[in-house]
Amino acid sequence: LAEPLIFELDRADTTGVDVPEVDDFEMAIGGLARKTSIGCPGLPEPDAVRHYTRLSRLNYGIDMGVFPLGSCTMKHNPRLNEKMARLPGFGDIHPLQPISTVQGALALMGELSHWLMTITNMPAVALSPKAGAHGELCGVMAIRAAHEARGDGRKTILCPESAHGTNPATAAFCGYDVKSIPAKSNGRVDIDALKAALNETVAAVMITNPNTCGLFETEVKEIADAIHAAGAYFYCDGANFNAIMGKACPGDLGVDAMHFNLHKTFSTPHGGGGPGSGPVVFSDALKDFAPMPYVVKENDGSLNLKEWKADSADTSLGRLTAFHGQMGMYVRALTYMLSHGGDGLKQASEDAVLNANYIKASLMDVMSLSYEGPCMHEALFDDRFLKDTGVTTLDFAKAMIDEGYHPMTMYFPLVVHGAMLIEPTETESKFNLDQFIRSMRGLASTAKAGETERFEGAPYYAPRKRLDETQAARQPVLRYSNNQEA
Amino acid sequence: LAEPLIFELDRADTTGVDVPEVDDFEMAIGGLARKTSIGCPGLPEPDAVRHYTRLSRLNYGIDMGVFPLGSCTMKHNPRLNEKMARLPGFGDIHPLQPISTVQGALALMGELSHWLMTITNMPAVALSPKAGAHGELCGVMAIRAAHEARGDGRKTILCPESAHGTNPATAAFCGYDVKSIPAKSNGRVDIDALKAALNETVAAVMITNPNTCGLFETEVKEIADAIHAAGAYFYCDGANFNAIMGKACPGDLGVDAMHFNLHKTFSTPHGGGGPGSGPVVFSDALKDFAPMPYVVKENDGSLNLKEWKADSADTSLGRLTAFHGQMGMYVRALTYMLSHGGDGLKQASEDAVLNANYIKASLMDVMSLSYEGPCMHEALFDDRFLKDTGVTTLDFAKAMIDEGYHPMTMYFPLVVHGAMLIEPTETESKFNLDQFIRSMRGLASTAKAGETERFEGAPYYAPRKRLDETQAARQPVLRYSNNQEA
Amino acid sequence: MRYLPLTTTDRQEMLAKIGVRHIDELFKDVPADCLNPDIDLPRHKTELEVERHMARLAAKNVAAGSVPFFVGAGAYRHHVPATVDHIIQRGEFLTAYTPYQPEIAQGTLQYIFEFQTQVAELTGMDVANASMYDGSTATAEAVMMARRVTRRKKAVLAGSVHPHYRAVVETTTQYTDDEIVVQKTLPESPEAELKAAIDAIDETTSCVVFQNPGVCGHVLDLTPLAEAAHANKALLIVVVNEVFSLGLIESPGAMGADIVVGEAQSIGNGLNFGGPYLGIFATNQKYVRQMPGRLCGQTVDAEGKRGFVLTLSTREQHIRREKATSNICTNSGLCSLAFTIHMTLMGEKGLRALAKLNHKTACDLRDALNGVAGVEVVNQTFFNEFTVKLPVNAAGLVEALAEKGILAGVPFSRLDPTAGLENYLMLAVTETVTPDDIAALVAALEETVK
Amino acid sequence: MRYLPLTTTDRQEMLAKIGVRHIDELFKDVPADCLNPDIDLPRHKTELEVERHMARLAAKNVAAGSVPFFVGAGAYRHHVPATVDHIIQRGEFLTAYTPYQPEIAQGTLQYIFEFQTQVAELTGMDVANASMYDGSTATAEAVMMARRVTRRKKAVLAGSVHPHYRAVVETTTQYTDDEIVVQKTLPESPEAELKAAIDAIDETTSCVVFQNPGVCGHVLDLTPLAEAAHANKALLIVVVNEVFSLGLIESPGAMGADIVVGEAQSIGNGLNFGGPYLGIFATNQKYVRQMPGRLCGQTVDAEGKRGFVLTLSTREQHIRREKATSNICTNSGLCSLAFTIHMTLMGEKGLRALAKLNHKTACDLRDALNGVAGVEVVNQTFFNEFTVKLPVNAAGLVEALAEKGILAGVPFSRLDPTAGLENYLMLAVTETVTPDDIAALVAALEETVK
Repeated sequence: LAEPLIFELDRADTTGVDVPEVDDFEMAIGGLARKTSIGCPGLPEPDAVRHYTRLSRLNYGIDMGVFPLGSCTMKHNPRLNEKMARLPGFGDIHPLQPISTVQGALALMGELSHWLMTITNMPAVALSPKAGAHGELCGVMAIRAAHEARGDGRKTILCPESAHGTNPATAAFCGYDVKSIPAKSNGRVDIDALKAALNETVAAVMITNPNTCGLFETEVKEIADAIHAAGAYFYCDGANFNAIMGKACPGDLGVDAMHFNLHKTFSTPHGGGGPGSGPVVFSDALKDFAPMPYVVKENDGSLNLKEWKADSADTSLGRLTAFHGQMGMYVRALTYMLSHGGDGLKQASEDAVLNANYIKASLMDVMSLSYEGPCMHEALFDDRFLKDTGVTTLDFAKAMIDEGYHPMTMYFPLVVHGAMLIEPTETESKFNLDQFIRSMRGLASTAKAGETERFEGAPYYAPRKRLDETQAARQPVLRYSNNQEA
Repeated sequence: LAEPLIFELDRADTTGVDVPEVDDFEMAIGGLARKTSIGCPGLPEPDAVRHYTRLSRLNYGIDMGVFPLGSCTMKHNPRLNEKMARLPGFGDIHPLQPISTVQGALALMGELSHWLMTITNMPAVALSPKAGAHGELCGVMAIRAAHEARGDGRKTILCPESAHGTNPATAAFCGYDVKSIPAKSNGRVDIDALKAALNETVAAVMITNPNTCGLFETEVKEIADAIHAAGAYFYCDGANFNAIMGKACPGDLGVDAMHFNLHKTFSTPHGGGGPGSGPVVFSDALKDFAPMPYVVKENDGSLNLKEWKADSADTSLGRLTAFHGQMGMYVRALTYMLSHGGDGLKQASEDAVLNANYIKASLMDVMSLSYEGPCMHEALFDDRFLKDTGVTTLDFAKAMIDEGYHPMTMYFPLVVHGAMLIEPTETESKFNLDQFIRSMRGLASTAKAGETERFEGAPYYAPRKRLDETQAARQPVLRYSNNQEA
Repeated sequence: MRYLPLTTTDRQEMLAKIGVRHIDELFKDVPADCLNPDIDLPRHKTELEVERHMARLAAKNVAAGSVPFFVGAGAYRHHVPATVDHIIQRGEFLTAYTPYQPEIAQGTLQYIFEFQTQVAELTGMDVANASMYDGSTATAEAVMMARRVTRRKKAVLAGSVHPHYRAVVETTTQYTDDEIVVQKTLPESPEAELKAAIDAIDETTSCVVFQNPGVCGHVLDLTPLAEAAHANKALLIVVVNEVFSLGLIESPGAMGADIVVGEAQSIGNGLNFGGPYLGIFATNQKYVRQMPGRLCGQTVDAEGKRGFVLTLSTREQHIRREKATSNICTNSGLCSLAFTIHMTLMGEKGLRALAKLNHKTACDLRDALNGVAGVEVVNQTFFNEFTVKLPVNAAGLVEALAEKGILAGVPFSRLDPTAGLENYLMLAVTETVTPDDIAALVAALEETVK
Repeated sequence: MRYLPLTTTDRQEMLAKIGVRHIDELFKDVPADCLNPDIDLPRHKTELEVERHMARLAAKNVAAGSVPFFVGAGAYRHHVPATVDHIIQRGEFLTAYTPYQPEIAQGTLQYIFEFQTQVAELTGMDVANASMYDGSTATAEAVMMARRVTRRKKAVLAGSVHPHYRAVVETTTQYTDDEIVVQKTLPESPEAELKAAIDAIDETTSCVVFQNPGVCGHVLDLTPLAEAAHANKALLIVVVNEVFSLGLIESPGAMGADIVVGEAQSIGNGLNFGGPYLGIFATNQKYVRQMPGRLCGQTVDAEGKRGFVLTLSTREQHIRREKATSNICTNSGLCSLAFTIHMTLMGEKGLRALAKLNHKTACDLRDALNGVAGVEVVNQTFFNEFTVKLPVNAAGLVEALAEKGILAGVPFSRLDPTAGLENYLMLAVTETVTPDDIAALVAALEETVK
């Protein structure tokens, strides 16, 4: 059964909320009462609950099964986090209440900052960026601010080929030219090419480490030294931080700025596309350029928020968002960190890496591994094993849906052909991994046996068959309107 | 994919909770430490969440669609009820805390009592029965206590043929002989037969009103008069009270005792089989026999619980449950009542009856209606329309599953052949009813057209095909054990 | 009204379809003088107004979690993981009916099957049912089942049984054939309670009912009682109303019980002022067909896939009517789901560790109270609850401590004011009690008990 | 660790399968001197311990619902039905990823499509995107979009725009080609703010940004501003940061807006100390391909059934990389779900009624404050928030009232300490404010403002 749109339920005249009657009174809106209709139907509560419950059942989430989406760290989302975020003392406080009435909130932000700085060995953190890409923006702005404070007008940022699309997009957004650095055959940045490209016009190098091939950049310290020697800054994309918590500190590796994705590494929910949260840690070189607001401790021991520049000498890059960032995510992330502890975070990274290597070891004979050697928390395969089968990476991924799994990341990173990036995360048990491996091996041998039917039409057992994305883009229908046919 | 049992996940050595380490200490358990194993696996939280989330998705609930289960009043369960029941002031109080620390709880019980007494026009209520059948037990015990207090050893209870099975079961439990009263061709109690059966050995008559055929007992007042004239009491099974809230008061109809099902009438969730709650209202004649505990108001205005008999003259029938009954359900039911108000409860009954009659009017030409005339909140059909089609009531019901509905009540009441008792409740919209009617008409015509395949194997689109209940009963497997095959 | 989807227009169209002009024509069977009575109840309220009203009532209660808390006596405040409450609120569980349509109720049925297995394992018995209303009603049902099994009438209720449970058994069986012998609680003499129970068994006895840990907290080896019962062909019914104790103390099954009943609220469920709670009922294979309540069994579907159904319903009232085993119709479905999720999270390993921690905390409390002049701990053995003898009336003391913001336990007189045990107080702890809580209690006692 | 399923045995077996003996062999690419650093962080805690820790922090904050509460200025405390929070916590919504696999993400995609339609209808525009981080970042994106559309650089930010939003626009565009002209807030002269904005428009202007209701609460007819902008081929960007106002006041679309952005936290979402919130972004059809952020579109599947997909992703960074429209990657998915559920419950009828009640309550507050000596309400027009001029520093007064347990509003100086508007205070109400709350505020003001 197809679930109708709310607009198709003929409910314009009803509502699912009760409101006390208000007698007429003299309004003070300057005669600007809304005359145009608000074409939004109201569903009585029973119908609304059903509509959204049914919609939810068309979705796949971590709660339903393995979600091995490389580069996205879809780990278990603890319900304790949700419960804590809903404590009235966190969920029901206003960003502009008097500071004296939100001391617990500021203390929480302070604790979260402490954890983030300690686990990276970095001296400063900006909490307010709203998502990973926003964190990148914050980091690159700080870099530009630092150069400008010295009167240095550097104009280029270097990114490896394998970078997330947000990296070049962010660099361009901050007015930089983006130059791409090739990868070596072992999947790492070509350090010679990097050194050759580094000069006094380069403002920064943006590197993801562990990188998007799931590999640790072996020469990261040498890279950092080269960057710094050229007067540039080392921006690290922390999307893959889940592989190295407690195992290695970005601060020890020479990183100047790195964002976290609290929704990847620290278990806050992805929520079907946000809200995320992207705090950024800074080195000493960059910390004076961090954005406002941030928490400061007053002499009397109370906590305060610095919300405005003190004076013209203040080098803060400014304000990135109206209030103080994603408090709801801070609560969840800190809850997660306290639950794990330093010991548990380290164990989590070890288990994430162990799980990925176990998958790699268990599938490398039937799928084509892109790079030799241990991987970090994700294993990268490409489509060579599908050569001449008529099955594409996309087909293979859609067939995974019929096996009860969410597909892995496909066609990313761009440096290998038909990429399949599998990240199990540490919250999968060996039992689950063994089941998953059996399914993947079955699919691989089916493909090689030429049974393409299982792939071409996949998914067969999903709420919808494959959807026509071309039609959607060519003649975009972005909203319901009365005159469209259902 | 079949979901394994938790015992099949090879997880005996893990746990999904963290516990602080306890050093060894001298225990005070008399050397009775448990030596036998506790064969219960512990699942890490991610696996536990998935297991139960997946299991839930094999279920059908009100939140998913129409649930027209006659005699069971499956109405919308508001989430506000759930939220209120979880307020720490209700959910986190102990039944044996000092009375001074639970004044709000006692006040809530007092308010709920007021609503229940007012809407029935009855002078007393016992809240503590744990479910509908427990309420019946309470009511019939009070009746026996009342007779015994007079030294009257009456030994018989009369029930109509159409009664719920719990009615005769309860009567027998209280030591009564049960005598069945036939129904008239219009689906009501045969009052002449009733009068003929009434004599000085009859302790009570148990009647459901509206009855299980979905009909109001037209002659209820005459019946009550006859019962009372014979020195007996009138027990009313209130399972169908949802049809008459605000429309008629049992107290006005001559009822001496009636239980409610808070989980039918007042929207507390059925929860897959409880917990229920079955308060009982009493007439003046029976109120001194009500069970303990109950709320009393002290002279200083504070509330107290009467938990023990004051003296040997105290005629209370005693204590039915360890504590004070289903507080969690009291909160939900009162929340529901306050939300509806007296006006809304009346409207709810009117809409429930309207919805049932609308279904009746819309299906009577294609299905066989058991009784003429308006029905109350449920419409009773029988299987005459399936005669010679080869389709049984059971087949028809299972085919409804494939249409996206929960089947109606089948083979009950026993007074008609192949009964189909449809109760939509007031929380279904006309849109939903029209869809449902279309489906039912489609099924009826398919059956008549001789397309039995759609029925015989039904359900086709459910997590399981029809299950073998005979095998289950013949060789009961009531628990997992290691040596059974999966 | 936010829960009523019909509009005025809908209602008119539907009345027209039905062929009547006014809703009251559908109520024509109601005696005219009784139709549409005047009922004095408030009008409907907005969600916000209802929340305010309920919050005001809730605020008049002292939530257990807001104070040092030592109240037990049949209901225990354990920590329940957030996961449990999340899952039981999923609509597919919360708003489902009793699983009479197994094809679309495998979720409910499978967890019941898992629950039955967990309860059987915990109690050390062969089989368990799908749950009962609560521990007290389960106890009454067990007594009646023993009569059916033994065809004898006399049930002996030991002094160790919770007085409320004894009252429920007496009330429930007052019109049945059962004869109930109630024995005296002896807070300071658990062995004497046991001996009295043994001595009361004779060839007319259907069963002897013993609670372990007893209402005063004592833990006993019930093997001699089982032997005495079995020697007389009577059944031993063991009541457990703190199921966490099964993680530390040998199971009733291993001690020879024939039926184990009890209150399992402790696992997965909150205090809720006494309900809804979770009765458990377990017995051995040979008595299965005499067991009351719902049962879930394994079977296969038409394609041979494993599935689960309610079974042996020929014992139940909706089939047997006046010949039913019991009049019980409902179980505590959602509470049993909460139990099974919490138990699945703990597992044997977690339960054992938590039970040990509970007992350790109780030992700490005992040690602390031993230092308070006038307070005498009477128990040699206990799990997480024990009894103290006071130089004053316990109820008054508890009230005085409540005013200081400490909920200090249950005076025995609250359970039975007629027993003459006014100076006895039962104190319970769980893993939620902190050293600070204990210190606060000790300080308050030292001030109050003079 | 309750979230880590691997056992020691599992780990050993897996290492063996991989062919290494120690986990650190898998970390051999990490420079040896950086591997396994000493990190001084506490060890893992039980769920109970974590709850205690967090509850202690939470208790140090004053929850809005516990006091008379008049704080707004861009975030509003409305009543959210319990249903909303229930549904957004369903695992299928909560734990899903961005719907890049549409076959198993129709739930998310369909609600986004419904959300986009609701936002378009509310704002009176043709189309809306799947949401932005918040109102302030949406405003910055709108300014940059206007540059792309008009190929002009100068953006005029009127005095009515929330100072934090102006700061975010300035920060965000500091390294782009945009030139930002910031105008002065005039709490007592909304018409002058409007005129200043009109006057600033010239042939180099990409857009003029006006907030309505303005930061001080004034409600204006923006038609003249739209005309002035359009006469100069500039775009009018209207900011709405109290979306409930759209239930009472004419839509920006009807007043001629080209882009409407704003903060929609008010519907479905709590205060959360400022985040996560819900940016909305709506425009007209002709600008769709210049719009930032995710978009959901309707299509069909291989069997011709209607379905939904993310579309026009060629604008986005994961395809376009350095040529992307914006670096924005995420939206506020779950917040938009909360919005769409709450909006679906209200519908036009409910929203209009609630908006009217909000305004009525604000009128009641104005009337009450008009009786307080020294307090001067400066607004002629407002929705549910207005500004008062005080004889004293507003920040000090708010602090004094906070000590009395009343959260009295936002001093303008909190938003912009440099504006010289220290004596102005903005007060907001919603349907949650009661007459008792207003009376408490008035009494406290009468005591404090002398």
